[in-house]
Amino acid sequence: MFLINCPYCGERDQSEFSAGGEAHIERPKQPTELSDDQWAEYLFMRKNIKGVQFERWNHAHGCRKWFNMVRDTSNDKIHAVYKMGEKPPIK
Amino acid sequence: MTRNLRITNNKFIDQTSRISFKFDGKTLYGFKGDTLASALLANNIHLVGRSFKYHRPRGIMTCGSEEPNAILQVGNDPSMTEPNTRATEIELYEGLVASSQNCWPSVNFDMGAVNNFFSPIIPAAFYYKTFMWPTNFWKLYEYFIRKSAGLGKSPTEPDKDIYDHRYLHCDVLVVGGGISGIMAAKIAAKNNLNTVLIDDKNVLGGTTLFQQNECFKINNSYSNEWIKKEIETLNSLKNLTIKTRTSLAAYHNYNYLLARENLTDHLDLNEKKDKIRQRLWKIRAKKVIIATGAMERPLIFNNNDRPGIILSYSIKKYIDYYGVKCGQKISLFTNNDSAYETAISLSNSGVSVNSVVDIRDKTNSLIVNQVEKLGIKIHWKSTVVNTNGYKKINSIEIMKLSDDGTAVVGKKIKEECDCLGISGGWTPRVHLFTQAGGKLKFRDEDNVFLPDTTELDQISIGSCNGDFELDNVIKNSVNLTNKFLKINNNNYENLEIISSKEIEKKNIWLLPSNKHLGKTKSFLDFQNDSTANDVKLALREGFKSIEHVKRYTTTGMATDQGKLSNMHALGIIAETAGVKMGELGTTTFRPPYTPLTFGAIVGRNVGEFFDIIRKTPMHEWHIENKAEFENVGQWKRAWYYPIDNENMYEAVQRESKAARDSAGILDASTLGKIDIQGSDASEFLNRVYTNAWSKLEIGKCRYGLMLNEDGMVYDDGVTTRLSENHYLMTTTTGGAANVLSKLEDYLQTEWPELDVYLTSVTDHYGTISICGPNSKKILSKIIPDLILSDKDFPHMSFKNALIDNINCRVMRISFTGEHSYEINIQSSYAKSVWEKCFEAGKEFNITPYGTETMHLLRAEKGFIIAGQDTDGTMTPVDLHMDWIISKKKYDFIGKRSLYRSDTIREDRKQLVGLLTEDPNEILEEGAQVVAETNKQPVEMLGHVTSSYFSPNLNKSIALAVVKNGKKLKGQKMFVPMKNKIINVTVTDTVFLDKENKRLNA
Amino acid sequence: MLNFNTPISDTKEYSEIKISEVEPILKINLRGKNRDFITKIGKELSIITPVEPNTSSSNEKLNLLWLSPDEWFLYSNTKIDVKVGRVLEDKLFNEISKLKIGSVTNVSDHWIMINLKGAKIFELLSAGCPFNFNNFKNSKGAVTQTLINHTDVIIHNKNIDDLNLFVRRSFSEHLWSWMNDSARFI
Amino acid sequence: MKNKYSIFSLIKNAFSYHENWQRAWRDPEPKKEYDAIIIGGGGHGLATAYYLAKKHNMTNIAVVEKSWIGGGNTGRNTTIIRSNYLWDASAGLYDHALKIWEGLSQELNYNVMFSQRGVMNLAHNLQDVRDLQRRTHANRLNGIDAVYLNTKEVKKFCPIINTSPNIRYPVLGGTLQRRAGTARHDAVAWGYARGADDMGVDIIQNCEVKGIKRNGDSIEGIETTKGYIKSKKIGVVAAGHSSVIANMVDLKLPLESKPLQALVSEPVKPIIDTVVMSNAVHAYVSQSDKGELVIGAGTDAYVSYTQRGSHDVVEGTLKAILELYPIFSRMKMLRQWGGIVDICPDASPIISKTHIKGLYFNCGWGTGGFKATPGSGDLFAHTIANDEPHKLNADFNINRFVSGDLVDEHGAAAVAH
Repeated sequence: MFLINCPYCGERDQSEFSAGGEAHIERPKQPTELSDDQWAEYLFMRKNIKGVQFERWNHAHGCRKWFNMVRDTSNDKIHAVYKMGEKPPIK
Repeated sequence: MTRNLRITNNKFIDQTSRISFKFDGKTLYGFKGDTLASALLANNIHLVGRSFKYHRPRGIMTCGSEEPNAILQVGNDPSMTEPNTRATEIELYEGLVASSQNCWPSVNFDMGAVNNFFSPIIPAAFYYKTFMWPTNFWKLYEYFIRKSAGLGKSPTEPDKDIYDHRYLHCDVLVVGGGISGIMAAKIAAKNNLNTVLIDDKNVLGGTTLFQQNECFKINNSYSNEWIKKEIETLNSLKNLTIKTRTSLAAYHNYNYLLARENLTDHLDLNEKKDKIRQRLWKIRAKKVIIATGAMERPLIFNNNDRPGIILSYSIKKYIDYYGVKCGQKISLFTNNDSAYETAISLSNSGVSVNSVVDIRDKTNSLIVNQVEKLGIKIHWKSTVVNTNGYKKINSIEIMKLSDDGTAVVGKKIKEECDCLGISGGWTPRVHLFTQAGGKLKFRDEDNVFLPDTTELDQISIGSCNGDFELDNVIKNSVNLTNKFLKINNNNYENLEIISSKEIEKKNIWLLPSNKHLGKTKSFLDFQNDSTANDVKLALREGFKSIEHVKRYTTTGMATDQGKLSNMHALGIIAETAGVKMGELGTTTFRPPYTPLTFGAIVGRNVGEFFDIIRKTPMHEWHIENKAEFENVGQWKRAWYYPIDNENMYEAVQRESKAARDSAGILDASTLGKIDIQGSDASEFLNRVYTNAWSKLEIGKCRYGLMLNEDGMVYDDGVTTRLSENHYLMTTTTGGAANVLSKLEDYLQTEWPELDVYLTSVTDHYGTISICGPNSKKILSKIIPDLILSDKDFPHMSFKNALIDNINCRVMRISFTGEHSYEINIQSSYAKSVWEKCFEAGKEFNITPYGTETMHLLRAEKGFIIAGQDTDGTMTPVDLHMDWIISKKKYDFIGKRSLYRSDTIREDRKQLVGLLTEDPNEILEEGAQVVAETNKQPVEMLGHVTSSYFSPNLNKSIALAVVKNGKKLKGQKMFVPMKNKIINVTVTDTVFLDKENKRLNA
Repeated sequence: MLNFNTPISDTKEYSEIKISEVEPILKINLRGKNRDFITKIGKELSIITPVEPNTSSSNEKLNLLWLSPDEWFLYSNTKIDVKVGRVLEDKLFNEISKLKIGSVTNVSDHWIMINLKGAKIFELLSAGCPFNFNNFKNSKGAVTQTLINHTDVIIHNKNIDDLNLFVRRSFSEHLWSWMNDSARFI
Repeated sequence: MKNKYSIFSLIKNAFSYHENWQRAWRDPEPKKEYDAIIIGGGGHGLATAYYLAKKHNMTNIAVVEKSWIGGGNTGRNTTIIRSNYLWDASAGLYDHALKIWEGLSQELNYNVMFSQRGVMNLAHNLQDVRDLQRRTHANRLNGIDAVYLNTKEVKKFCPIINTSPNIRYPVLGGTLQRRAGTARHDAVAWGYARGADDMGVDIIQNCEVKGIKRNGDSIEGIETTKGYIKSKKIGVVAAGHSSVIANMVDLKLPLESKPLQALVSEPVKPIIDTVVMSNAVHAYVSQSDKGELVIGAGTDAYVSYTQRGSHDVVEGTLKAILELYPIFSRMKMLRQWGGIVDICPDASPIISKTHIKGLYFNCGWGTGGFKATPGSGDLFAHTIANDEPHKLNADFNINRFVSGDLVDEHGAAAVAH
């Protein structure tokens, strides 16, 4: 069970959170202008990185805020958390 | 009781309180403080089980959780019996009943032992090479294999015991209450750290507790006396919590640990009742100190598995702690100094030690000299090449080792004995360290894997960190703890320690014998019966990876999870393959450290607490009125209300008819309700629903369909505009939580510019739906001041109202096609209003209906239920709901997906109605629809999603999704059942009141 | 008159634990993002809006709990007459929601309030709650939202060994029986 | 040719103390070039190599495995085999596999212990009932032996299930496929490896792929820890690590790799002789020949390559087990572990060409790949050999995520199996 530092509420048990997949995949502003391929890229295609990944989490059973997390998927180590709209603190 | 096996001057066992217990049907006696194993040994019982494969007689071999042989069935009540329990871990209690496993008819005469005779043709993994002929006979072979496999027996009735969970947060968790753990816990607690110390035994102190030997002294006291004083001082530390009988089961990432506390297993049978049996502690520790000690290794030589062959240090514990002699004429066989401690203890207790067989060249350590002084014979540079005795060892055969240790030389000496203590050195218990992801390093000098690097805030101290000698254990434990906790003041300065030093080290993983290797049986994994030869066979056949060898030979996969066998297996692999052990690595240690009952893992989440039960404000009323309930998510919803002896069909027919003939009433409180406020509320709805919202007038309601981004229908419901910037959205019962979190997600991440706030009010309101031609009259009785004319209060509109001065919202919306109203009122008053509706509706025979009738009524009107008529593959177009897709809106969730090459196909599966040729024939939901009957295999065009007998139309009706369904209207199709084919006609989805006249009736 | 019904309306006592449902009090959910909103609430309620996470502020009548950076939970200390409550709710709604600076939603019946008193209440909670109460315990006014036995709750530390716990109404009976069952073993 | 395994060969070898057994497979160094390379030495990869050699005469091929063969999901799954899938495409694929399973031990001369003890899926709510009935009807019309059982029949088939109407989610019915069952996972990998090796396939262990060399839109070879190996055709069967390989050629796949956990109890005498799966209460259980209860837990919701999952998932699973089998409360968990499963959005696999010539992917099996092993290998071999899918895997192409023509098996796969 991870110990996740919610950027709003502080350290909490993983059971209070839900995972939301890869971060920084912005919903296209003009979906109708995309090809089927481009739309599929947004909808389904994922980097699924082994290593440092940027991803979305929600403090679902706490403040209900979404935030971003930098986590190494090869050892589950959380390097940083940051609020939605903020720039990642790590490259 | 065999008196002479028990010594009397023992401090740990209360020899005044005698306990009776049963083993294999025989009543025996032990004392308070005994384990089942020590009590059995005191009764001179060694043979307690049969091995897994060859059914060889096996005896108690250890005194702890690594015991491979003495695993017993405890208890004979079918609900309370427990298989595979280690005799070495069970504290004796009055009324204990235990029996041997895996033997028939008895452990003394076991028919399965015939396998031992066949052992030459059943080497490791033989089963992959045979049982393939005749082709279909595997089932039969397997039947017998299964019967002979397995160990104990599962209970056959539900457990009566209670289990529990507790979360615990601490600064420092110390695992292991031996000398290192005690010192570490004391340092931590004294320095104001919130500290927890756990140990799996019933007392703290570890092996030091019974180490009374001239060679091991601290500040001029015996080490056992010193540790006793230390333990006493712990009790006064206010920051320290001590948990004994608590075994660390799993060490997960982020210093999340699970520990099982045994609360009643040691109590007398009649004291166990109504107490929590085991508690699982879920511990979150800032820092973890592992002080789990080391395990003694066996030695691997021919016939090393006979009853009476016991690890040397266990013999010491049995004599020094339990006061039990494992034998009267004991021989010892070792490759290190620790067996000499045993020799001294035995000798001090008056047990004669035949000799010590030591594979090393003569050595002169303090403790060896002491043994020599006692006049005990030592066979230097020698090995045991064989043992004799079928059910109990009676002699050993000793030979000299060659200089390189690979062969034996000279004459064989036979030595009679009734017990052989063996010691192959020590293995640090690094299991927890590696469970937590720590990496190990190998120390060549004494062949041990030691903790190296870790990502977590943890250290290992004491012998689990490779310190085996008293002075090193103390000094290094203190230093490491201080450094780890960043503490400067040393609490253990100037200790004067006497500790015997081991000078000579030597190790041979597989000891040579005078026989051909193929003729010997040198066991590695005692429980699974895998031998050194098995490992060598695996290597010969190309199984090179240690994981392959483990799986091929099953070494290390028994209930002790290889605690005793792993190191030797690795050693033999490395030796045979010519690789260094450090490069070979180890197999993965997986949780739990010792087997953990399902009960403890689940805690009290059983029975009524298996899952949350959600209830509506009217729940009690439904119960009083004999409703049957349906589970919808976690909700209990009234399903139907049988009267007298009605079955579901009859009740639903009656309810459906009443709702259309006069008035029906439904508890709709479970629908999700989301309060939406903010200046961009309309724009927000435009984006989440397929249809347009900006022009919805205040006071009006609108049906909305919500899609996933993949264009498939996700949820639906009616949303009401309460004021300019204020809406109330309803969702499906099952979708409520997901819809709210999805909407929050879009607001927070994709559209943060929108000024919109969402608040769940699902539980705030009770929702009462009244439908039917008399619903208006009933409502007017409840809220007389409300003008209910179609002009003032038309379909799809809402009014604020007061019922007895309590605010409520009345929506005129309909899911049945009838004239109907939905009253939303604060939950505290909902039951009262519900009852008022009955009073008012009495004259109209108002009939409560449940979810089943609701489903039937809406099906008559062709309204879909998301999740039943859709399955995540249906677009609104597929549902004939093109009308709800705004053509003007630039975008909404899922819009783009509706224009992909597959979603614009015109022959997709589409929602249709089906009528059976025989109006009394009700289709089965889930039945498939086909166009042809004489083809095999036949193309399945779709399936029935909803099907009922409609009492209002007096015929069976069904909804289905069918390929190209829109174009098939009027066509004959077939629904093939197991025994017959049902003829159907494709129709429109609306069966009743196509003109919607009833809405305003 | 309509009858008032709550799912629990009971008090139970165990060794050093007393649990009881407290009813009926006013509860309002407040949401807003900007300064205007924060100062407005403070003014309307004569209470300081807590902006520090996991905290609350209280006056004689009301408690205002931080739930998230844009969400607060208001509840009254005592039973408030329906009419008086409505006046307060309307006032807030008119001053906040109508003026487009946030939202005001009555959630009085969405939540059930359970009061826990006694020296062992945190042991009771720890039987099903992963939250670390070590510091929370000692800080008066602390607030947390977490899970107890898989159920969402808001916990407000009123005083030493005295806290108010809010659980959604439809879940409340289940949590109540779980708490009673757990309390037997504390 | 390898020596045949049988009871006679066991007796014969007993006389020489089993010292003369042949190696099950060689341990070759990689050649400079192969006609095809399979990345991933799990069951699917080894089966692919086996069928390439056996049915398509491609024997100059290699399987490269970064660790030891069969050590990934092959050796970590709960070995359930069934074919009672909803959609025609899935039913076709899995039943193709099931038919091969039925003769696999003899075909490979390696006892994979395929045990047709039946798989039962339980329904706990009305929608479950509808879904399972729908599946049963579809199965019947597809020629798959599934029957629907009412609660009484469920109890009769597996008497230890708690079918009381008073439990939280009572058993309302179930489906049973009798031809379904379990097999010995390690033996499948080893049997295929031995068979493939016998036909000349090089199985190269401890050989990690570090890069893929391509020339424009064609594949040229792979960089490995054992050097560069040339090949014009590369089949990737790397399960949880599929995306890692795909990223080497800048290919994004519709996959997420998530932890899936499983556990076994201590062994006991036979107590449950079928496989029971439950969607709604999220538990499935069978008993191995050794006597251990084999219990599958669910996946976690986040991407992880650690082969570890969260404890809550294990707790949730055992909670469900005790709800359905309260007699197991005193049974003990002996061992738990995790695997990395690559999951497609529609819970169906990909067996497909890619836009890069000579690069093929077999992935996305999620929680249910083991059962497909022989069929998957056979069809993937066909796809690689002919550069064209077989009709049974045509629907499982990558392009379906663009067109929207998904094979949505969430109903069947909502519970990990």
